[in-house]
Amino acid sequence: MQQDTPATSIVSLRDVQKSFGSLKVLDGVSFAVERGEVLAIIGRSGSGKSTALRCIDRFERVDHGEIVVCGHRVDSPDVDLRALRQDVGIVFQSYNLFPHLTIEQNITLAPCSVKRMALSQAKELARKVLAQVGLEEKLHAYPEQLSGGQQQRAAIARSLAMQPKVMLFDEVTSALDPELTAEVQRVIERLAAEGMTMVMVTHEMGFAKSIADRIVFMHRGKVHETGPASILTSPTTPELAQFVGTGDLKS
Amino acid sequence: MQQDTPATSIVSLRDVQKSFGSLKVLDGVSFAVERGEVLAIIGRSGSGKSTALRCIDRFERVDHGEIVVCGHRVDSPDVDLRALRQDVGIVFQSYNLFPHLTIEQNITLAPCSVKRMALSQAKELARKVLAQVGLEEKLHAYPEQLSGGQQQRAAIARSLAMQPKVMLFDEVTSALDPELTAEVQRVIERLAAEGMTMVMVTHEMGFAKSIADRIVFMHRGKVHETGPASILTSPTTPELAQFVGTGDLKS
Amino acid sequence: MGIELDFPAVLERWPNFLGGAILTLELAFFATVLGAFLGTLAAVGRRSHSLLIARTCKVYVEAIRNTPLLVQIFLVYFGLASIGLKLSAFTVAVAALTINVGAYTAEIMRAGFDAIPRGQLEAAEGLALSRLQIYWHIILLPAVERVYPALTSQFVLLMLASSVCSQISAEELTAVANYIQSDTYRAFETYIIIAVLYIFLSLVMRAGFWGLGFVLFPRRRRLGTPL
Amino acid sequence: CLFMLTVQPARADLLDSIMQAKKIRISTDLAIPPSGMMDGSMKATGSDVEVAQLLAKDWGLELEFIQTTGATRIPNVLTGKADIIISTLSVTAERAKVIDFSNRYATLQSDIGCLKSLNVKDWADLKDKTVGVARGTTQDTTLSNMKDKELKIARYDDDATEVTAAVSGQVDCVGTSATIINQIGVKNPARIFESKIPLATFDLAVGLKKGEPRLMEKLNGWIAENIKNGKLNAIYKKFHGVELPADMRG
Amino acid sequence: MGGHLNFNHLLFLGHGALWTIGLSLIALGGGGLAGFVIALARVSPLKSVRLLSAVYVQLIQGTPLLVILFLGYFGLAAVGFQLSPLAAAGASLTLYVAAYLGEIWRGCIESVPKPQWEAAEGLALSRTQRMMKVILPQAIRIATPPTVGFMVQIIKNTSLASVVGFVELMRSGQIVNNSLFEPFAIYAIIAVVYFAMCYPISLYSQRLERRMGRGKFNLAPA
Ligand SMILES: Nc1ncnc2c1ncn2[C@@H]1O[C@H](COP(=O)(O)OP(=O)(O)OP(=O)(O)O)[C@@H](O)[C@H]1O
Ligand SMILES: Nc1ncnc2c1ncn2[C@@H]1O[C@H](COP(=O)(O)OP(=O)(O)OP(=O)(O)O)[C@@H](O)[C@H]1O
Ligand SMILES: [Mg+2]
Ligand SMILES: [Mg+2]
Repeated sequence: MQQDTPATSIVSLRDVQKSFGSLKVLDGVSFAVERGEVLAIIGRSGSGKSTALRCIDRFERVDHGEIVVCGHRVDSPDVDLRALRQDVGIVFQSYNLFPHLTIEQNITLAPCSVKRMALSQAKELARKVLAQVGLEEKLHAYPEQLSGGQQQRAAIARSLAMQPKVMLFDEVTSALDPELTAEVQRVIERLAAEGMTMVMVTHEMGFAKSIADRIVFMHRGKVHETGPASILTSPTTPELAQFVGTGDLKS
Repeated sequence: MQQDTPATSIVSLRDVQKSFGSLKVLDGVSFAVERGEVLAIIGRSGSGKSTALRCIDRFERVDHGEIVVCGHRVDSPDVDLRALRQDVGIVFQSYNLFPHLTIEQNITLAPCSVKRMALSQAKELARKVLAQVGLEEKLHAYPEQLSGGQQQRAAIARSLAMQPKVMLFDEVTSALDPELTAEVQRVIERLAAEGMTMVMVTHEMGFAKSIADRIVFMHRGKVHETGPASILTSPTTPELAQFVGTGDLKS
Repeated sequence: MGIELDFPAVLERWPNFLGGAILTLELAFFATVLGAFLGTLAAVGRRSHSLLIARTCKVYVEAIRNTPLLVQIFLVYFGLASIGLKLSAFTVAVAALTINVGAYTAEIMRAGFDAIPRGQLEAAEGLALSRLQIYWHIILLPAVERVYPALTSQFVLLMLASSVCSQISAEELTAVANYIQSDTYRAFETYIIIAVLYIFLSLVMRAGFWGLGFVLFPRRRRLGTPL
Repeated sequence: CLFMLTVQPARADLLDSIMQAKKIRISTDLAIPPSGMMDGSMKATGSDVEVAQLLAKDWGLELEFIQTTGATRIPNVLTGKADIIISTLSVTAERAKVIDFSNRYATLQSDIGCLKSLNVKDWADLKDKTVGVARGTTQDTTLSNMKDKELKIARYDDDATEVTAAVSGQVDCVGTSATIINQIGVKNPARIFESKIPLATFDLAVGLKKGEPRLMEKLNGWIAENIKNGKLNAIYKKFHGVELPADMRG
Repeated sequence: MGGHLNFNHLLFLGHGALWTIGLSLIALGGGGLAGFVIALARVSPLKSVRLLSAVYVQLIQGTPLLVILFLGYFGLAAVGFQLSPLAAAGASLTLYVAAYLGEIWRGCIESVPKPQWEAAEGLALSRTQRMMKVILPQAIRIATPPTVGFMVQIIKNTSLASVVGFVELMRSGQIVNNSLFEPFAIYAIIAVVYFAMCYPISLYSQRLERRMGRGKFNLAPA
């Protein structure tokens, strides 16, 4: 277990604890993400990966510990939530596009409402971010008219439109079949290449290996092992060894 | 593309066509299943696998072509539906146990109502089929008290209780996590070993490979390639190659 | 000699029937618009973080839903007069109907709100939208679309129920019918005619709501699928 | 007329069946004081109630009140659910097309009554004032036909609601019987009403289904007799506080 | 005419309340049975039956109960069927309640997930068996909360039976008011009595809904 939270981090967690009722889900989690870094969180189901990610964007309140994101003290009760969320983009497994709005409206909604951007400018932006995820032609489609992979890419575009400083992804490909998964992964790879800071929870070991600068392996609410992507091939703890072993078995 | 529908088949489709509105979902599908054979249908999402399976049990009516199942002319408008369905057992992805009945009641319902079996005899039968799927102890549980894998096994037991001549499975494991998937697969393997005739739609290539006597690869509503399980490792069409190739990428 | 049904003798009063039908529609229209507004507010109020607001809204909804409309109308009409507030029968009728249908709307809208998946709200929060913006952009329209059939039926029922406004001198369809039938003593003819008129009015309202839905839900118009 | 439908249930002479049953069913609205109402112990009382009781006693019949509302008084006798109506029916030519009326057994003096403090002397003073009436009554019809007077009329379902409106202050003028106008002040001493303009005098009669000449004849005989012996006048005076016109006092 | 609110008045109101309860029970009993038939007809495999029942529902739901009661009582008498007020009110309320309950229950039947129908079909159960053994038992669970909720509407709507001569709670209140002229006090009492009858039922239905974990709402003929 390492603890590295230098002052230059864009996201840093220090000794974060969180319980649901009597269940301790996060039990002293610490890690940090540098600007431009891609961090992958892996671990068994129920190990607290999603909870850790949700704490970063304050969808859950922590019981103890310190979280600083782009200068916002997320653990403090009076953090400015809306300012925080302008700096952080989050994408969930279940897309959560707004079904009653077209893709364009999905994307322009937040820039217009939150940043008071002019509609024409927002539409321009929508075109740009959709191009980034390769979906220009779906501007006027409704979410249900898209395949799962397209919906997920649109959801990423929607987050991008707020020009966040850091993006959080929670198993964004696990509802997709292999072909669509590849689509979405290509988009994320491109973002990484463009220098976006990202934290992603993922089950796809191959993807984590190929894209992450650093891996955080969670086990029973703790950061059990952390290091560069190479730890996946040469794990130092038996738990990680078993985990990646299981991962191999699955395929 | 091969067309083999010998007279001894227990299930045979010949040039089956089916459209939903303007969408042609099955475009001249032909294949046959021998007694005791295990056939796996694979193919991309939307290629018509489920529709083909549902046509066999007459949940969909075909537009054109001939389907004969255990001697029933399924394509004819006046096929005896209830007789057909006594010969065919079908299990869906979403278990579909009746939530208001215990597992035992779920199983005895059809034998008692349809075959007029005595209740005591049906209960004996329920015990037997539950043992076959390894769930004896859950006789008096309600479906919601079981895990997904157990529910799926109970659903298989329910079908078995009607002593069908052929069983149809539609992606029965795809709602399950790997551990539960293995459970259900073991049950199906045992059925295969006992000589049950089966048609299964599946996404699990490894499973198809290990259990199927023959593979049908569907592509755009057509049987694109068919042959023994070995075609999965040495496909002859580029589409199948790409399909199993993508599958490999996933792992 | 039995009963003679002489429809022409009653039908010659068609201008009165027409006037009554129009007033009924006007009552229904204003109460629908205002009630939809009030009910939505109450539904939002019931989800408020402030216990006081949430409780108040709940008491309002329960008090109204568990007492008859006629009693409510009397209490408003005579109650207001007792404290010296003299409003026209039409105003009082609209107010009472609004209060009544508002409670039912609140209950329906609450169900609609509850049907919005949590993920939608989290996605909206993640985009830094404010609470009000989330209600307005994310919750309201899908919620309304989901419960639209129930809302439609509720407002049609309101139109039918508006007949009790005759009691406080609003000259709607039932009032006109009562007037005509006591003037002519031809009760059967009159009641049959208003039955037909009410059925017609309810069809008109349903058509109206159908048309409104067409405007409100562009996604459904284009794709034809419910949410 | 082309749209005229006739439905004819088989039936015998009404008078015979009443006498045979030894029971008369009289349709009376018990929510229009002082003609039909409930007293403090919730027993039916009122001028119409006593007239009905007198009739039943004189004819040696058991009396059954058929509870009715203003709207169902007439359908009750048309469909044979009641034998006759004694329920402040005023006679008009229009109504006589549907049911038969006996000779009058009482009259009803109607006035425009207003808040005492209100300065109303003639019709012109009523402009811009709202006059409350019971819907469909002869007062209502009379006022509604005075198109030239530019009246504002508020119609309530019955006299009682109209009085309630006057008592509670929703209206300051009413068009109804003098008796009721005086009652308003009794209910709310802060709002004393008095008769300001005489409206009309209506004849009240017993209503019965058309085509019953024998019953009609017997009713008229009974009415004549009880006018002569002064009983009807006594009942009227008891509840309305005034006497019937001179020729009906016996 | 006159006097003050006394015990007799309250007794009279109580008597009216009893009639309200009695009429409600009749309406629920008759309407429940007929509504069941309507619900089945609405999901019948025969198009003509579906259509006919849909027309019935539309007609009844488009007509005020007052008019139905009037035509049921006097209209039937006019064509030669003499019904007692109780029979007429019972019949009219039954017709009325059946249309609403039938619609509510149809919704419940249809909300049993489609795969359940298919699973039952796949087990070779006949249509009747599917309905009786698989669909209805599940639909009844879904239907209980809205049905209980609808009872509140029935209780309130029986007030219209005064048109056929019933002195139920609302009418008895009017009669008392017409001899006392204290509308505010009397209608407040009436409101409280109705509330006392209805609220426990509302509460119970809400509890049922919560137990079933769904935010159902009941349609209310106001
Ligand atoms: N809102 C909640 N209330 C109660 N328990 C919760 C809640 N959210 C999560 N949990 C529990 O916390 C534990 C960790 O959940 P979490 O979602 O963080 O796991 P995870 O690592 O993301 O797993 P998965 O890979 O299955 O998504 C689980 O046991 C879960 O049941
Ligand atoms: N009832 C229906 N009405 C209209 N279209 C349908 C219907 N059922 C299936 N389809 C369409 O038919 C096509 C084939 O569907 P089918 O379910 O057979 O595919 P599949 O091969 O089973 O795919 P998957 O692997 O996703 O289950 C799809 O495009 C689907 O949208
Ligand atoms: Mg998770
Ligand atoms: Mg499928």
